[in-house]
Amino acid sequence: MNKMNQTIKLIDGPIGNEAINTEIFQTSEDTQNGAYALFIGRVRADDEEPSPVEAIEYSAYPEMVAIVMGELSEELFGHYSHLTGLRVLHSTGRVRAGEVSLLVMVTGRHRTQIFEALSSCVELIKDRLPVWKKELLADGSSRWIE
Amino acid sequence: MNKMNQTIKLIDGPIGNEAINTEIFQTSEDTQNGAYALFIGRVRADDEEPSPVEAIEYSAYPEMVAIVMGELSEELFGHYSHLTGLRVLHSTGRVRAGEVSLLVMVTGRHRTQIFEALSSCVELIKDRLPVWKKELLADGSSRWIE
Amino acid sequence: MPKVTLLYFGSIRDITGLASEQTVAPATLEALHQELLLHYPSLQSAHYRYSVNETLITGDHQLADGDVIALLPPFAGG
Amino acid sequence: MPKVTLLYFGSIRDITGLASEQTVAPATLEALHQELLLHYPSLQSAHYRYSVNETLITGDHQLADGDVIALLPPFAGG
Repeated sequence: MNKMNQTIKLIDGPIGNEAINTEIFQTSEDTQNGAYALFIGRVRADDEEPSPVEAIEYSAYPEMVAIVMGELSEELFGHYSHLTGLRVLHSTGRVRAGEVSLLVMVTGRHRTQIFEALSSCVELIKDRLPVWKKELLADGSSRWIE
Repeated sequence: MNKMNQTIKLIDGPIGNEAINTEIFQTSEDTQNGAYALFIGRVRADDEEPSPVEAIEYSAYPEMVAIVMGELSEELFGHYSHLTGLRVLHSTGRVRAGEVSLLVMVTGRHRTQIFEALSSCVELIKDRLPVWKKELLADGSSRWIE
Repeated sequence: MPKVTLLYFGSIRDITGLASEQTVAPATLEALHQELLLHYPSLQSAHYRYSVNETLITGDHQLADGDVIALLPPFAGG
Repeated sequence: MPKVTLLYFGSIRDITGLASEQTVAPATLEALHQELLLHYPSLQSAHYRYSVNETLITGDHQLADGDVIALLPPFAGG
Protein backbone atom coordinates (compact mmCIF):
# COMPACT_ATOMS: atom_id res chain seq x y z
CA MET A 1 0.00 0.00 0.00
CA ASN A 2 1.42 3.34 -1.03
CA LYS A 3 0.82 5.76 1.81
CA MET A 4 1.71 8.65 -0.45
CA ASN A 5 -1.18 7.95 -2.79
CA GLN A 6 -2.94 11.18 -1.91
CA THR A 7 -3.61 14.39 -3.75
CA ILE A 8 -5.53 17.62 -3.37
CA LYS A 9 -6.34 19.95 -6.22
CA LEU A 10 -7.85 23.40 -5.99
CA ILE A 11 -10.15 24.01 -8.95
CA ASP A 12 -11.09 27.47 -10.14
CA GLY A 13 -14.90 27.58 -10.14
CA PRO A 14 -17.31 24.64 -9.93
CA ILE A 15 -16.11 21.04 -10.15
CA GLY A 16 -17.57 19.82 -13.43
CA ASN A 17 -18.41 16.34 -14.58
CA GLU A 18 -15.16 16.00 -16.51
CA ALA A 19 -13.09 16.62 -13.40
CA ILE A 20 -15.17 14.10 -11.45
CA ASN A 21 -14.87 11.55 -14.24
CA THR A 22 -11.15 12.01 -14.36
CA GLU A 23 -10.89 11.21 -10.66
CA ILE A 24 -13.12 8.16 -10.88
CA PHE A 25 -11.84 6.69 -14.10
CA GLN A 26 -8.18 7.68 -14.27
CA THR A 27 -7.38 4.67 -12.13
CA SER A 28 -9.38 2.25 -14.27
CA GLU A 29 -6.13 0.55 -15.19
CA ASP A 30 -5.64 -0.18 -11.50
CA THR A 31 -7.46 -3.47 -11.08
CA GLN A 32 -6.51 -3.84 -7.40
CA ASN A 33 -9.00 -1.48 -5.75
CA GLY A 34 -12.54 -2.80 -5.66
CA ALA A 35 -14.04 -0.11 -3.43
CA TYR A 36 -14.39 3.59 -4.10
CA ALA A 37 -16.30 5.86 -1.74
CA LEU A 38 -16.98 9.46 -2.67
CA PHE A 39 -18.43 12.54 -1.06
CA ILE A 40 -19.68 15.25 -3.37
CA GLY A 41 -20.59 18.59 -1.81
CA ARG A 42 -22.91 20.94 -3.65
CA VAL A 43 -23.91 24.51 -2.95
CA ARG A 44 -27.47 24.66 -1.63
CA ALA A 45 -29.88 27.49 -2.43
CA ASP A 46 -30.63 27.96 1.27
CA ASP A 47 -33.42 30.38 1.96
CA GLU A 48 -31.55 32.90 4.08
CA GLU A 49 -32.55 36.39 5.21
CA PRO A 50 -33.01 38.64 3.31
CA SER A 51 -32.88 36.40 0.22
CA PRO A 52 -31.77 32.94 -0.99
CA VAL A 53 -28.17 31.88 -1.53
CA GLU A 54 -27.25 32.31 -5.18
CA ALA A 55 -23.61 31.26 -4.97
CA ILE A 56 -20.68 30.75 -2.64
CA GLU A 57 -17.35 32.45 -3.18
CA TYR A 58 -14.51 30.25 -1.93
CA SER A 59 -11.01 31.44 -1.15
CA ALA A 60 -8.05 29.39 0.02
CA TYR A 61 -4.48 29.66 1.23
CA PRO A 62 -3.07 27.25 -1.37
CA GLU A 63 0.42 26.66 0.07
CA MET A 64 -1.05 25.85 3.47
CA VAL A 65 -3.82 23.72 1.93
CA ALA A 66 -1.15 21.43 0.48
CA ILE A 67 0.67 21.15 3.79
CA VAL A 68 -2.47 20.56 5.87
CA MET A 69 -3.72 17.96 3.38
CA GLY A 70 -0.41 16.12 3.76
CA GLU A 71 -0.90 16.07 7.54
CA LEU A 72 -4.52 14.91 7.27
CA SER A 73 -3.50 12.15 4.87
CA GLU A 74 -0.84 10.89 7.22
CA GLU A 75 -3.40 10.76 10.02
CA LEU A 76 -5.96 8.99 7.86
CA PHE A 77 -3.59 6.44 6.34
CA GLY A 78 -2.21 5.84 9.83
CA HIS A 79 -5.64 5.28 11.31
CA TYR A 80 -7.27 3.39 8.43
CA SER A 81 -4.80 0.72 7.43
CA HIS A 82 -7.03 -0.53 4.60
CA LEU A 83 -7.06 2.84 2.86
CA THR A 84 -5.11 2.77 -0.41
CA GLY A 85 -5.86 6.19 -1.88
CA LEU A 86 -7.25 9.62 -1.05
CA ARG A 87 -8.08 12.32 -3.58
CA VAL A 88 -9.64 15.71 -2.93
CA LEU A 89 -10.87 18.42 -5.28
CA HIS A 90 -11.95 21.73 -3.75
CA SER A 91 -13.29 24.76 -5.55
CA THR A 92 -12.00 28.27 -5.21
CA GLY A 93 -13.85 31.28 -6.59
CA ARG A 94 -17.54 31.41 -7.36
CA VAL A 95 -19.73 28.28 -7.30
CA ARG A 96 -23.44 28.73 -7.92
CA ALA A 97 -26.26 26.88 -6.13
CA GLY A 98 -26.57 23.37 -7.56
CA GLU A 99 -22.93 23.22 -8.59
CA VAL A 100 -20.28 21.01 -6.98
CA SER A 101 -17.57 22.56 -4.77
CA LEU A 102 -16.01 19.52 -3.08
CA LEU A 103 -15.11 15.99 -4.11
CA VAL A 104 -13.48 13.55 -1.69
CA MET A 105 -12.67 10.05 -2.91
CA VAL A 106 -11.16 7.23 -0.88
CA THR A 107 -10.21 3.83 -2.22
CA GLY A 108 -9.54 0.41 -0.80
CA ARG A 109 -9.14 -3.13 -2.05
CA HIS A 110 -12.33 -4.08 -0.26
CA ARG A 111 -14.92 -1.83 1.37
CA THR A 112 -13.52 -2.41 4.89
CA GLN A 113 -13.09 1.00 6.67
CA ILE A 114 -13.90 2.87 3.47
CA PHE A 115 -17.02 4.64 4.73
CA GLU A 116 -15.47 5.63 8.06
CA ALA A 117 -12.37 6.87 6.25
CA LEU A 118 -14.53 8.94 3.90
CA SER A 119 -16.54 10.43 6.73
CA SER A 120 -13.41 11.24 8.77
CA CYS A 121 -11.73 12.83 5.80
CA VAL A 122 -14.70 15.12 5.09
CA GLU A 123 -14.82 16.20 8.75
CA LEU A 124 -11.09 16.89 8.85
CA ILE A 125 -11.28 18.91 5.64
CA LYS A 126 -14.08 21.05 7.02
CA ASP A 127 -12.26 21.53 10.33
CA ARG A 128 -8.71 22.11 9.23
CA LEU A 129 -8.33 23.08 5.61
CA PRO A 130 -7.54 26.80 5.27
CA VAL A 131 -10.50 27.62 3.06
CA TRP A 132 -13.13 30.32 3.53
CA LYS A 133 -16.52 30.95 2.06
CA LYS A 134 -18.78 33.88 1.55
CA GLU A 135 -22.45 33.44 0.72
CA LEU A 136 -23.66 35.60 -2.14
CA LEU A 137 -27.38 36.20 -1.76
CA ALA A 138 -29.86 36.88 -4.55
CA ASP A 139 -30.39 40.50 -3.46
CA GLY A 140 -26.69 41.26 -4.01
CA SER A 141 -25.68 41.18 -0.36
CA SER A 142 -23.04 38.81 0.95
CA ARG A 143 -21.68 37.44 4.19
CA TRP A 144 -18.80 35.35 5.42
CA ILE A 145 -19.57 31.92 6.87
CA GLU A 146 -17.51 31.35 10.02
CA MET B 1 -38.79 14.85 1.82
CA ASN B 2 -40.02 12.40 -0.79
CA LYS B 3 -39.59 8.93 0.60
CA MET B 4 -40.20 7.46 -2.82
CA ASN B 5 -37.11 9.14 -4.27
CA GLN B 6 -35.36 5.84 -4.93
CA THR B 7 -34.46 3.94 -8.03
CA ILE B 8 -32.49 0.89 -9.10
CA LYS B 9 -31.36 0.22 -12.64
CA LEU B 10 -29.79 -2.94 -14.00
CA ILE B 11 -27.21 -2.08 -16.63
CA ASP B 12 -26.09 -4.55 -19.28
CA GLY B 13 -22.29 -4.72 -18.98
CA PRO B 14 -19.98 -2.34 -17.13
CA ILE B 15 -21.24 0.95 -15.68
CA GLY B 16 -19.51 3.59 -17.79
CA ASN B 17 -18.65 7.17 -17.00
CA GLU B 18 -21.72 8.47 -18.82
CA ALA B 19 -24.06 6.46 -16.61
CA ILE B 20 -22.24 7.66 -13.49
CA ASN B 21 -22.33 11.24 -14.69
CA THR B 22 -26.02 10.99 -15.36
CA GLU B 23 -26.64 9.88 -11.79
CA ILE B 24 -24.47 12.60 -10.28
CA PHE B 25 -25.49 15.50 -12.47
CA GLN B 26 -29.09 14.80 -13.43
CA THR B 27 -30.15 16.40 -10.18
CA SER B 28 -28.03 19.51 -10.68
CA GLU B 29 -31.23 21.53 -10.96
CA ASP B 30 -32.07 20.38 -7.45
CA THR B 31 -30.37 22.99 -5.31
CA GLN B 32 -31.67 21.53 -2.03
CA ASN B 33 -29.30 18.63 -1.52
CA GLY B 34 -25.80 19.63 -0.46
CA ALA B 35 -24.46 16.17 0.30
CA TYR B 36 -23.95 13.26 -2.05
CA ALA B 37 -22.23 10.08 -0.93
CA LEU B 38 -21.37 7.38 -3.44
CA PHE B 39 -20.02 3.88 -3.42
CA ILE B 40 -18.48 2.59 -6.62
CA GLY B 41 -17.64 -1.10 -6.82
CA ARG B 42 -15.11 -2.32 -9.35
CA VAL B 43 -14.09 -5.79 -10.40
CA ARG B 44 -10.65 -6.66 -8.98
CA ALA B 45 -8.12 -8.80 -10.82
CA ASP B 46 -7.71 -11.02 -7.77
CA ASP B 47 -4.93 -13.55 -8.09
CA GLU B 48 -6.95 -16.73 -7.66
CA GLU B 49 -5.99 -20.33 -8.29
CA PRO B 50 -5.29 -21.39 -10.97
CA SER B 51 -5.17 -17.93 -12.58
CA PRO B 52 -6.24 -14.32 -12.04
CA VAL B 53 -9.80 -13.03 -12.35
CA GLU B 54 -10.36 -11.59 -15.80
CA ALA B 55 -14.03 -10.68 -15.44
CA ILE B 56 -17.18 -11.30 -13.46
CA GLU B 57 -20.38 -12.45 -15.07
CA TYR B 58 -23.39 -11.07 -13.18
CA SER B 59 -26.91 -12.40 -13.40
CA ALA B 60 -30.02 -11.10 -11.66
CA TYR B 61 -33.69 -11.83 -11.09
CA PRO B 62 -34.91 -8.45 -12.30
CA GLU B 63 -38.52 -8.53 -11.09
CA MET B 64 -37.40 -9.52 -7.60
CA VAL B 65 -34.55 -6.99 -7.64
CA ALA B 66 -37.12 -4.22 -8.04
CA ILE B 67 -39.25 -5.53 -5.20
CA VAL B 68 -36.34 -6.12 -2.81
CA MET B 69 -34.93 -2.68 -3.59
CA GLY B 70 -38.30 -1.17 -2.67
CA GLU B 71 -38.17 -2.97 0.68
CA LEU B 72 -34.58 -1.93 1.35
CA SER B 73 -35.43 1.68 0.52
CA GLU B 74 -38.33 1.70 2.92
CA GLU B 75 -36.06 0.39 5.67
CA LEU B 76 -33.34 2.92 4.90
CA PHE B 77 -35.63 5.94 4.60
CA GLY B 78 -37.35 4.79 7.80
CA HIS B 79 -34.07 4.47 9.68
CA TYR B 80 -32.22 7.49 8.24
CA SER B 81 -34.65 10.36 8.45
CA HIS B 82 -32.20 12.78 6.81
CA LEU B 83 -31.92 10.69 3.68
CA THR B 84 -33.55 12.39 0.68
CA GLY B 85 -32.60 10.10 -2.20
CA LEU B 86 -31.19 6.69 -3.01
CA ARG B 87 -30.07 5.55 -6.46
CA VAL B 88 -28.49 2.24 -7.41
CA LEU B 89 -26.98 0.98 -10.65
CA HIS B 90 -25.97 -2.67 -10.83
CA SER B 91 -24.40 -4.48 -13.77
CA THR B 92 -25.63 -7.67 -15.31
CA GLY B 93 -23.58 -9.68 -17.80
CA ARG B 94 -19.84 -9.51 -18.17
CA VAL B 95 -17.74 -6.85 -16.38
CA ARG B 96 -13.97 -7.04 -16.81
CA ALA B 97 -11.39 -6.37 -14.08
CA GLY B 98 -11.01 -2.62 -13.58
CA GLU B 99 -14.56 -1.88 -14.74
CA VAL B 100 -17.40 -0.68 -12.52
CA SER B 101 -20.26 -3.03 -11.61
CA LEU B 102 -22.05 -1.17 -8.81
CA LEU B 103 -22.94 2.43 -8.05
CA VAL B 104 -24.84 3.41 -4.92
CA MET B 105 -25.62 7.07 -4.35
CA VAL B 106 -27.39 8.59 -1.34
CA THR B 107 -28.29 12.23 -0.93
CA GLY B 108 -29.18 14.54 1.91
CA ARG B 109 -29.56 18.25 2.51
CA HIS B 110 -26.55 18.13 4.84
CA ARG B 111 -24.09 15.31 5.40
CA THR B 112 -25.84 14.12 8.59
CA GLN B 113 -26.33 10.31 8.43
CA ILE B 114 -25.18 10.22 4.81
CA PHE B 115 -22.14 7.97 5.33
CA GLU B 116 -23.97 5.52 7.60
CA ALA B 117 -26.86 5.38 5.13
CA LEU B 118 -24.44 4.67 2.28
CA SER B 119 -22.67 1.95 4.20
CA SER B 120 -25.96 0.32 5.28
CA CYS B 121 -27.31 0.43 1.77
CA VAL B 122 -24.24 -1.29 0.32
CA GLU B 123 -24.42 -4.04 2.97
CA LEU B 124 -28.15 -4.58 2.37
CA ILE B 125 -27.60 -4.79 -1.38
CA LYS B 126 -24.90 -7.41 -0.96
CA ASP B 127 -27.00 -9.40 1.51
CA ARG B 128 -30.41 -9.26 -0.06
CA LEU B 129 -30.43 -8.33 -3.72
CA PRO B 130 -31.10 -11.39 -5.90
CA VAL B 131 -27.91 -11.10 -7.94
CA TRP B 132 -25.28 -13.76 -8.60
CA LYS B 133 -21.77 -13.66 -9.87
CA LYS B 134 -19.38 -16.03 -11.52
CA GLU B 135 -15.67 -15.34 -11.69
CA LEU B 136 -14.14 -15.87 -15.09
CA LEU B 137 -10.45 -16.66 -14.72
CA ALA B 138 -7.70 -15.97 -17.22
CA ASP B 139 -7.21 -19.66 -18.00
CA GLY B 140 -10.81 -19.97 -19.21
CA SER B 141 -12.17 -21.65 -16.08
CA SER B 142 -14.98 -20.14 -14.05
CA ARG B 143 -16.66 -20.50 -10.69
CA TRP B 144 -19.70 -19.21 -8.87
CA ILE B 145 -19.15 -16.95 -5.87
CA GLU B 146 -21.51 -17.93 -3.08
CA MET C 1 -52.76 -29.37 -9.97
CA PRO C 2 -51.41 -25.80 -10.47
CA LYS C 3 -49.54 -24.84 -13.62
CA VAL C 4 -46.44 -22.96 -12.52
CA THR C 5 -43.24 -21.46 -13.92
CA LEU C 6 -39.89 -22.50 -12.45
CA LEU C 7 -36.91 -20.13 -12.63
CA TYR C 8 -33.33 -21.25 -12.02
CA PHE C 9 -30.59 -18.80 -11.12
CA GLY C 10 -26.84 -18.74 -10.62
CA SER C 11 -25.21 -22.08 -9.94
CA ILE C 12 -28.60 -23.83 -9.92
CA ARG C 13 -28.80 -23.22 -13.66
CA ASP C 14 -25.67 -25.35 -14.09
CA ILE C 15 -27.54 -28.21 -12.41
CA THR C 16 -30.82 -27.91 -14.29
CA GLY C 17 -29.29 -26.91 -17.61
CA LEU C 18 -32.30 -24.60 -17.96
CA ALA C 19 -33.11 -21.00 -17.10
CA SER C 20 -36.82 -21.74 -16.71
CA GLU C 21 -39.51 -24.30 -17.36
CA GLN C 22 -43.28 -24.58 -17.19
CA THR C 23 -44.65 -27.51 -15.25
CA VAL C 24 -47.67 -28.87 -13.49
CA ALA C 25 -46.75 -28.82 -9.81
CA PRO C 26 -48.11 -30.61 -6.78
CA ALA C 27 -50.21 -28.61 -4.33
CA THR C 28 -47.40 -27.47 -2.05
CA LEU C 29 -43.88 -26.10 -2.31
CA GLU C 30 -42.56 -28.91 -0.12
CA ALA C 31 -43.99 -31.55 -2.48
CA LEU C 32 -42.57 -29.67 -5.48
CA HIS C 33 -39.19 -29.55 -3.73
CA GLN C 34 -39.21 -33.35 -3.36
CA GLU C 35 -40.06 -33.77 -7.04
CA LEU C 36 -37.22 -31.46 -8.05
CA LEU C 37 -34.75 -33.44 -5.92
CA LEU C 38 -35.79 -36.61 -7.77
CA HIS C 39 -35.54 -34.92 -11.14
CA TYR C 40 -32.26 -33.06 -10.47
CA PRO C 41 -30.36 -35.17 -7.90
CA SER C 42 -27.46 -32.65 -7.77
CA LEU C 43 -29.82 -30.20 -6.05
CA GLN C 44 -29.35 -32.38 -2.98
CA SER C 45 -25.93 -30.86 -2.29
CA ALA C 46 -26.75 -27.34 -3.52
CA HIS C 47 -27.57 -24.32 -1.34
CA TYR C 48 -30.66 -22.35 -2.33
CA ARG C 49 -33.89 -20.84 -1.14
CA TYR C 50 -37.28 -20.59 -2.82
CA SER C 51 -39.26 -17.56 -3.80
CA VAL C 52 -42.86 -17.66 -4.93
CA ASN C 53 -43.95 -14.65 -6.96
CA GLU C 54 -40.78 -12.74 -6.00
CA THR C 55 -41.24 -13.30 -2.26
CA LEU C 56 -38.82 -15.47 -0.28
CA ILE C 57 -40.63 -18.41 1.28
CA THR C 58 -39.54 -20.09 4.48
CA GLY C 59 -41.35 -23.30 5.35
CA ASP C 60 -44.12 -24.78 3.25
CA HIS C 61 -46.45 -22.86 0.95
CA GLN C 62 -49.63 -23.64 -0.98
CA LEU C 63 -49.10 -23.33 -4.74
CA ALA C 64 -51.59 -21.74 -7.11
CA ASP C 65 -52.07 -21.62 -10.85
CA GLY C 66 -49.70 -19.12 -12.46
CA ASP C 67 -47.22 -19.03 -9.58
CA VAL C 68 -43.61 -18.19 -10.45
CA ILE C 69 -41.27 -20.24 -8.32
CA ALA C 70 -37.56 -19.46 -8.28
CA LEU C 71 -34.60 -21.40 -6.89
CA LEU C 72 -32.21 -18.81 -5.49
CA PRO C 73 -28.64 -19.73 -4.53
CA PRO C 74 -26.87 -17.43 -2.03
CA PHE C 75 -26.87 -13.84 -3.26
CA ALA C 76 -23.59 -12.30 -4.33
CA GLY C 77 -24.22 -8.86 -5.72
CA GLY C 78 -21.98 -5.85 -5.87
CA MET D 1 13.90 44.02 12.56
CA PRO D 2 12.71 41.17 10.28
CA LYS D 3 11.16 41.91 6.89
CA VAL D 4 8.02 39.79 6.63
CA THR D 5 5.02 39.23 4.38
CA LEU D 6 1.53 39.49 5.84
CA LEU D 7 -1.35 37.57 4.25
CA TYR D 8 -5.00 38.34 4.99
CA PHE D 9 -7.75 35.81 4.32
CA GLY D 10 -11.54 35.59 4.37
CA SER D 11 -13.31 38.24 6.43
CA ILE D 12 -9.98 39.68 7.62
CA ARG D 13 -9.39 40.96 4.10
CA ASP D 14 -12.54 43.10 4.46
CA ILE D 15 -10.93 44.75 7.50
CA THR D 16 -7.48 45.32 6.03
CA GLY D 17 -8.66 46.09 2.53
CA LEU D 18 -5.58 44.19 1.37
CA ALA D 19 -4.75 40.60 0.43
CA SER D 20 -1.13 40.97 1.47
CA GLU D 21 1.54 43.45 2.42
CA GLN D 22 5.27 43.54 3.07
CA THR D 23 6.38 45.11 6.31
CA VAL D 24 9.20 45.40 8.79
CA ALA D 25 7.93 43.60 11.86
CA PRO D 26 8.95 43.63 15.50
CA ALA D 27 10.87 40.65 16.84
CA THR D 28 7.90 38.61 18.02
CA LEU D 29 4.45 37.60 16.77
CA GLU D 30 2.85 39.02 19.92
CA ALA D 31 4.41 42.43 19.29
CA LEU D 32 3.35 42.29 15.64
CA HIS D 33 -0.18 41.41 16.77
CA GLN D 34 -0.28 44.54 18.96
CA GLU D 35 0.90 46.68 16.05
CA LEU D 36 -1.78 45.23 13.77
CA LEU D 37 -4.50 45.97 16.34
CA LEU D 38 -3.37 49.60 16.39
CA HIS D 39 -3.26 49.79 12.62
CA TYR D 40 -6.54 47.93 11.99
CA PRO D 41 -8.72 48.55 15.07
CA SER D 42 -11.53 46.36 13.68
CA LEU D 43 -9.30 43.32 14.19
CA GLN D 44 -10.12 43.73 17.89
CA SER D 45 -13.54 42.15 17.40
CA ALA D 46 -12.53 39.66 14.71
CA HIS D 47 -11.82 35.95 15.19
CA TYR D 48 -8.61 34.64 13.68
CA ARG D 49 -5.45 32.67 14.28
CA TYR D 50 -1.93 33.20 13.02
CA SER D 51 0.22 30.98 10.88
CA VAL D 52 3.92 31.55 10.29
CA ASN D 53 5.25 29.87 7.16
CA GLU D 54 2.08 27.80 6.76
CA THR D 55 2.16 26.46 10.33
CA LEU D 56 -0.48 27.45 12.87
CA ILE D 57 1.09 29.24 15.84
CA THR D 58 -0.34 29.15 19.32
CA GLY D 59 1.30 31.48 21.80
CA ASP D 60 4.20 33.75 20.99
CA HIS D 61 6.77 33.13 18.28
CA GLN D 62 10.12 34.68 17.29
CA LEU D 63 9.94 36.26 13.83
CA ALA D 64 12.69 35.98 11.23
CA ASP D 65 13.52 37.69 7.98
CA GLY D 66 11.37 36.34 5.13
CA ASP D 67 8.63 34.90 7.35
CA VAL D 68 5.15 34.68 5.83
CA ILE D 69 2.57 35.50 8.47
CA ALA D 70 -1.10 34.85 7.76
CA LEU D 71 -4.23 35.93 9.63
CA LEU D 72 -6.67 33.05 9.37
CA PRO D 73 -10.33 33.47 10.31
CA PRO D 74 -12.26 30.28 11.19
CA PHE D 75 -12.04 27.74 8.37
CA ALA D 76 -15.17 27.00 6.37
CA GLY D 77 -14.35 24.65 3.55
CA GLY D 78 -16.53 22.15 1.70
